[in-house]
Amino acid sequence: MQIFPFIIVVWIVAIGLYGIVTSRHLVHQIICLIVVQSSTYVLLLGVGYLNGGTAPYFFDIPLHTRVVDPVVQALALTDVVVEAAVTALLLSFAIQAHKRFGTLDPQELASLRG
Amino acid sequence: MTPAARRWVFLAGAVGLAAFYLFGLSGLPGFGHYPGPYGFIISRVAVPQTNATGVVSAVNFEYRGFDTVGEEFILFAAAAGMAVVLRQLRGEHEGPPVDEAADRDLPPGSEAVRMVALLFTGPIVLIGWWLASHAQANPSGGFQGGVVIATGFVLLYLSGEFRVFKRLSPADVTDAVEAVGAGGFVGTGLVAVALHLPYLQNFLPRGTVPGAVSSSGTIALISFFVGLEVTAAFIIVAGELLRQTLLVRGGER
Amino acid sequence: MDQLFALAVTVPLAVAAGICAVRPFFDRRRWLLDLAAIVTAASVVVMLAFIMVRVRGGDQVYWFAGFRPSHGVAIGIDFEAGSLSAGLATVGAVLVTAAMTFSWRYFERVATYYHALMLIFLAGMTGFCLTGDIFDLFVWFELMGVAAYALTAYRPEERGPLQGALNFAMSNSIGAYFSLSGIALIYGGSGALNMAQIGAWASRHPSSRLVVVAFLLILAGLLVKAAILPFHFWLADAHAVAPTPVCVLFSGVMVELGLYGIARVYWSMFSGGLGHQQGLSRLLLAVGVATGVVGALFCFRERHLKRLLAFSTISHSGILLAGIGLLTPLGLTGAAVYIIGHALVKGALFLCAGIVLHRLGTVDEVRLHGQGRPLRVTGLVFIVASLGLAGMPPAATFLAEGWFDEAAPGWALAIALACAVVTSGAVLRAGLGVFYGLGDPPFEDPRQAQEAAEETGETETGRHRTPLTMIVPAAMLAGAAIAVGCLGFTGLGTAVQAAAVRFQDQRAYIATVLHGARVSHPVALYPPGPADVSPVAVATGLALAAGSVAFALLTLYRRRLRLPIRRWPRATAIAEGFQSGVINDYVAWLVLGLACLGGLIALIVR
Amino acid sequence: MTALASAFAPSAGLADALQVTLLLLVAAGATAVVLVRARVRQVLVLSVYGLLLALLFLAFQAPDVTLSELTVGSVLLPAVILLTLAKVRKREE
Repeated sequence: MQIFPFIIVVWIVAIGLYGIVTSRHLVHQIICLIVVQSSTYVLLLGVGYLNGGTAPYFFDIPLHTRVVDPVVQALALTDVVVEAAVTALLLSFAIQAHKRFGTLDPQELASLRG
Repeated sequence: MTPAARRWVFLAGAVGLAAFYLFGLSGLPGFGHYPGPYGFIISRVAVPQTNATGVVSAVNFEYRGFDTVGEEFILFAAAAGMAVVLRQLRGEHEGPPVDEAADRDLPPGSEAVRMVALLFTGPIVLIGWWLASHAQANPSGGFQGGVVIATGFVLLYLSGEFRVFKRLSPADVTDAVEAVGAGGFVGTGLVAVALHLPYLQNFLPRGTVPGAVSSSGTIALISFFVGLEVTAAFIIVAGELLRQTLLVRGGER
Repeated sequence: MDQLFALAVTVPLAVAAGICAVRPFFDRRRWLLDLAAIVTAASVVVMLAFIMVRVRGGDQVYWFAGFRPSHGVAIGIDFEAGSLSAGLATVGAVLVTAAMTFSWRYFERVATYYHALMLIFLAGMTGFCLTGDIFDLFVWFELMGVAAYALTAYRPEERGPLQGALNFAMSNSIGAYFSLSGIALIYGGSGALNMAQIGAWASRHPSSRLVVVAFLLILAGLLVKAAILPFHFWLADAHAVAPTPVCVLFSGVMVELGLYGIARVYWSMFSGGLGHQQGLSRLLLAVGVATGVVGALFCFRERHLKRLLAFSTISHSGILLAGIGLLTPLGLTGAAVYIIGHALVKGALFLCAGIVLHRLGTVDEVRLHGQGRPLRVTGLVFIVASLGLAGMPPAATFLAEGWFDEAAPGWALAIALACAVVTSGAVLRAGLGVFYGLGDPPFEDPRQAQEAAEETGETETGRHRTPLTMIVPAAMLAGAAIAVGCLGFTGLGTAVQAAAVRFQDQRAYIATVLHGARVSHPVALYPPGPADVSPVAVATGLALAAGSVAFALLTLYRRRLRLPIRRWPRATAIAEGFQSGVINDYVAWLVLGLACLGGLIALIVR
Repeated sequence: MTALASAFAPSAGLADALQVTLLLLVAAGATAVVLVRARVRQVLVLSVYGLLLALLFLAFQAPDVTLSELTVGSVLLPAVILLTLAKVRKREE
């Protein structure tokens, strides 16, 4: 269990990038970008995990309970917002590109542009 | 490059990079052995210092509140960017919404589906409101609440009531709400500056009961503004895309 | 006064939100909107100038929300301003002010968002320069990125901008996610996000696997932003199509911010932990010089004015990386001075290209040949700025050459100078051809002609004359470059060298941030270097300018002189194969490039 | 080899087993998102992937992130992508 979660992280990055490189459809590429980014959540929460720790909410647990790292969770939250923002913007580019070019194949987009 | 060549270039790089990445990851203390000290200290001091029992919210809105300012403006910039990119261009006009209904990737809107969706909208907005206003205590906060409220609005569309959606969220109002949310957050920090405190320092009295809405100072206030910003931003995002499905270029049909 | 640190970032953000909140109000009061944005940008310049004055004696730290570190552990976010970081932020703010002035009534439609996005971009730049927290750095990096993607696609009626924005956003996002992974990795080891604290931790764990890999991953996003080979492909696509005032910011300061980020990250976090300075320096030098050469070659064969300038930016970025990569105070001094000069002259050049586009409706060097004669002032500014790009005294760029001469190994210097001659020669060729009709137009190239034809006017009205608000900022930027160059005779170089020495002193940085120490560096104690303008710098500058002019004239009169210059269709095909515009290719190269760099760094350090 | 074995052997208890299962599911989910190329189906797979991630984060004791991932990753983004596809498909046909 020492490194296993991090192997999964590498796998997610690799498969996401593979998708972007081989994809012939912009929307699919954007989805693959989401996958690439999702690896960072797993990594962040993975490095902040503490064996036997509980969630960092002291509403009904005593103050000295062993909790997992709250900082990485805050960072992951920021990361989720970034993901949503970038994805939305990219999708709007894709829509507009489709209107202009009539296709969403990156290869065709590049050759149509000249 | 041909697709095959591209794949080889990528595979060569990916194998190397994955090995390199794993090499670095193997240098970590190992899963479940977070070494600290940042998280440990925050977990110890957050409740006494901020009176918020939800430590993640305390980090987001207080210790690392300045990050969140940037984060909100990332969303703000993205919504503004979408409005720019998807603006109505010359030669486009809005088609009537009726004939689009068949186009959606959903079962054709039966009355039952519509009723269920409508029934869900109200409670979802309420849940969102509750989430947005309890940042200091629970796993919640302005961001989650805002997204949930925006999702409620999107549900309105799924129920086929795009006109309701438009009436409830006219563009100028959502724009203004979004700006007020983002500006309110920045402004809360500036109030601290006006009081000769460091930017974003808490300037409201903290109550005595840890976890209560009124007891964690600016955390609840900031969470509220974030909620406004996020709700409006996602409504704008969804609204822009919805409008796109109705936009038709002149002569096309 | 300390509050200026926070205000420099939050005031533009507040104004951006404010103008969006009352958007309908500005519909009939465009001038008020323009004025508000210009005044905000100018006020940021003033604030940053005050900060520069404040930090002359030593770096200063500002803790947000008042969470000061105790026992060497930071729990809040800090801004750390030194002369270099505040100086670069000031350059950025100056360019934003110039660009906002240039775009006075420039865009007819959805103007509010343009102003808001520019102000957000400004805030992102300032935050990126000043922050002392690695995750905060990532946040401002992303904010700058998102605003930049949106600004690139500002004219969605056209085809190019969408393509450019898509490639830009994809490449940069992937780079940014790698950076974030690196941040998570170093956090997993050190449990810290404050750069000084990480630096202290890394120094205690020298050359550990974690440090090496995190270094490269964090660098990934910055290398993409800085358009270093092989991460540079997006730049030409994006810079060529963004609205001209936005290009000024992209080429003038955004690319340089990537380089600044590399320097910041290296010296505040990794210099102690990595060691092996010589090997790393050689690697950075090689990559930088290679980027310089590739950028120069592409620049030379380009005839789309904005793309030409974009490729010259890639070339200069490579040279700058080589300068920073020397990892010595002299190299960093040269790079810092060069960034100032380059930002000003490149800004002026892009604004001139924008005026050409406004007046003549095209940026195709062939079609424009001799057409620019009526634009006398613009032509003059363009030529002056391109001579400045070549490094002709007294433009600020020439100051840098003295430092590079002193610091760089001979082979690298020779290649760098050759690159400078080729790029500025190409820019001069375009200027002399367009504005004075000298020689023959460049070869026809159907693909480039099509690209250039795509770029039609950005403006809708008033094509018959050049408004003052367009030409004045361009002339001011060129003038500022000369003015800064003249400052070089009064000890600017010494001041920058002192700043560079301070920037590279990791121990002093850690003491300042974590322990509130105030470290001052007496300049005289540090390695001897050309304190003021050396004759070598002047001579090199003049030689470079002469070389560029000669090179430009040779290419313009190649037919009449019967020079054996001809087109190489094979080379063209290969070049186009790389610069294909297909994002899949760019990502594949990015991954391969990172893997190679990673392998090399691991070999060097371990 | 022993290092490899210990890397995969859950060391203690049910929590670990749950985390390992979810991690494997997430990896499989990511692979599925990338490999499924049918336009609408890939969005559904993405939504499921978001759900799996949210569950994993719950197992990592991060309810805050779970809530965000659930709302953003498995509802909002898929909905937004569906809208895009609807717009795009209309012109493709």
